[in-house]
Amino acid sequence: MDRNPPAAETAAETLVEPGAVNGEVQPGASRDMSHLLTDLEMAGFIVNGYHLLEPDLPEGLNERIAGRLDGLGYNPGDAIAEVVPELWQVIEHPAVKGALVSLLGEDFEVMGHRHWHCKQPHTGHMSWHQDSTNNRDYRIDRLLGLFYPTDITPEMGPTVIVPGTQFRNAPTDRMATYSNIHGQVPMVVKAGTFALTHYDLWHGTAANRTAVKRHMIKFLFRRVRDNKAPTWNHDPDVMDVPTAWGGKRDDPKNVLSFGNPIGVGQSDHYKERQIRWKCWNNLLGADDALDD
Amino acid sequence: MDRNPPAAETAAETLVEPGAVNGEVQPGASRDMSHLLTDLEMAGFIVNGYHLLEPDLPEGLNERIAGRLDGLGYNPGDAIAEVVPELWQVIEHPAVKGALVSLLGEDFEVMGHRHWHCKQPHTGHMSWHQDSTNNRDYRIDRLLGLFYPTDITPEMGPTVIVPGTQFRNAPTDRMATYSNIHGQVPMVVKAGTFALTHYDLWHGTAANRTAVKRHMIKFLFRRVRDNKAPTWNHDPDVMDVPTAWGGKRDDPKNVLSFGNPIGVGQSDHYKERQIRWKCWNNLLGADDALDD
Amino acid sequence: MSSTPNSSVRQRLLYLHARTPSVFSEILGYTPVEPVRDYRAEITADVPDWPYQTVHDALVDGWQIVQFPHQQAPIDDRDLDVVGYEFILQKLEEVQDG
Amino acid sequence: MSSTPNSSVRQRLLYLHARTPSVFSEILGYTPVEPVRDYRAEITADVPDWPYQTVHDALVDGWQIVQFPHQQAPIDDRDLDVVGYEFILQKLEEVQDG
Repeated sequence: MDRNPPAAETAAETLVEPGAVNGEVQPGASRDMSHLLTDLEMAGFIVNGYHLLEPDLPEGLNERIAGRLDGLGYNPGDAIAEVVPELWQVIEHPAVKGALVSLLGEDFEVMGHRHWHCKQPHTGHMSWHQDSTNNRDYRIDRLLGLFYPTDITPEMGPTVIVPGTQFRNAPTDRMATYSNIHGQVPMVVKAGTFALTHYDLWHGTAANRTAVKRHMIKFLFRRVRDNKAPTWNHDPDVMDVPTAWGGKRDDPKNVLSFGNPIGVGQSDHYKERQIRWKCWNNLLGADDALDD
Repeated sequence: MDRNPPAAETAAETLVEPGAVNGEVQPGASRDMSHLLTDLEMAGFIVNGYHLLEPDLPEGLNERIAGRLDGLGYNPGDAIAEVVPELWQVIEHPAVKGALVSLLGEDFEVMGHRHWHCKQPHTGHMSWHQDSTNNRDYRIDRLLGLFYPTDITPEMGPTVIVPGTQFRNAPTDRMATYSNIHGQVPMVVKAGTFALTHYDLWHGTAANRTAVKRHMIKFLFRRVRDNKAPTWNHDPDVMDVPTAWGGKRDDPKNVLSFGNPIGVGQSDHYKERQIRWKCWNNLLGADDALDD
Repeated sequence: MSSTPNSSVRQRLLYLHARTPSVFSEILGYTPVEPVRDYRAEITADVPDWPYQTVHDALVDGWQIVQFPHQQAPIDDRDLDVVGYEFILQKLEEVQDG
Repeated sequence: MSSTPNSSVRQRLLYLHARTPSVFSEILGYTPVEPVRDYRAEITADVPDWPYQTVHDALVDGWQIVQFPHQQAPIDDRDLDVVGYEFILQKLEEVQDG
């Protein structure tokens, strides 16, 4: 085990090294449709680049995890789930698994990298970044899972994400002149929240102005292969609705076409729309039919 | 039907969505040469990116269309031609069809998207834009049709276009710092005018400083296949004229070579000329002979 | 932090799009930006007379160029992009809102 | 070269990321940089009200643009890069530390 010194929020890095992934491949999940995402949730993820889950975890689990982390005198790096084995109950919760199957396919992989992000009391903000080099693709092939075992207040240094930034060719250096961005979303969440975010989504951290440690455990998941068919709770007729040129836009088709979470300009909006439809078609397993 | 609230000139959007086009393919138009464009008109379109038609519509048709639009309390989006079925008499007028056959081939398609642009009284200008992402190509493959059922005065908020901008790699964002441009043309037109514009032509709208609504109905047309032969009223000998180095330039060859509607610089002019000749040759059906 | 007493000096802007990167070439686009509330540069149906024919004319009238067109931008002698070459000029002047 | 006697004038900066290259388009990003010791621009969980909705609003308030977004940067109408178009503005003012 790799015993790291206690760390404030260290530069959030993910080492992507071919062959070094000691992940566990998930056996084909049973098709318990009740935990799969809906078309609307899938469309929302494609547009926003994140999805929040509040799995009904066993009584006391959050407190046990938070307690262990509060008492942990070093950062075990990738071994955090061995040091705090209760974390597996989160990863293996049917709601978490259902969302992962929906987004990454039935044989998604839990990658070997994970990290306890302990935001120490009275520490400053962390700028916008991606965890590695820009990985831009219209496919959904890699996700971060952010687990918060305690309630997170705005003062505790929440992760902050910028919805819809996941398709941008914008390596971390290019985010350096930004602070607050219109439409950014702080992860001010309830204990037990599991946030799935697109790997390329812009994220940062507000300052922790409190006297308590803010815990977040980050997991990394990846798609193993392209879909041949939808792996979520898909209605084949879902797109048979009128285009809402100015009307109600709360169905998957119109969310994909008109969603604009941070209010970007027309050119960007049209470009996003094209990428979203490519992503959606790829997830449907219809990619063969498209030329790229 | 999708009932939208009344809209001022909404962001002019075209949803481009594979497989979702519910267009009607036109049966091969009869070759009534009298309604086809001439070589000079074709050359003018290639240079300027627009062509104005004043079809002889049935007595009272414009007034009936304008009256219906004046009384319409919502924007039906793509369904405007169902709500105002008289519009089909415009689209199917031999002069309109002849121009469309000339520019887009005999089996051109009337696409499913159309939109009533009602410019409300006392509303501001709309900046230069294209209706979707830049679609640049030397081929003529998509046209907008703008129908004005009333006389349009300069004060009523006419559409304004910039001739010759259709071949530019200039997405909407790149037009954002421009207001008036040398050679721009306001669509100050007579009732019943049908303006065909290249899809990528820069266009905007002046402010409506009057107390009346300005109506424009936009249609979208597309080419289905490349020409194998000219589909307009073509004279095979039309290019057998001398090059007018400084002389009279009102024949198709010299219009294509020397036309410079907004007075761009030499480099741009030469580049435009090359694209125009590629376009012309493509329309002749001679594209096989070219390597692209 | 206190602002200076001379707070009424504002930056007037003028976007000129010239035929070439030379200040002596004719302008194809003329867009003034006045730093007063509710001002908007807008497309008009009646095109007014422009006071300058070239960027140089504007220099003569006291405008200062604060951004020049970028000659080192990628260029392809077959490709066309925007109309003209963008010069951005300023005048720093005492301006009061209407 | 001697420094000016008026050495307390400092450059305040304001990074504004606008929806389009037009100064009239809404801003999507607002990042002030104050030239005082220990100042840091930071991401906050409670997003404050921004005093300006557009770059033009900042011009009206006396800010001056010192860098405009580069219109001639390579562009591909299928590719997305950063959020908004970056304008950098300044005010030159007498500023005291703490």
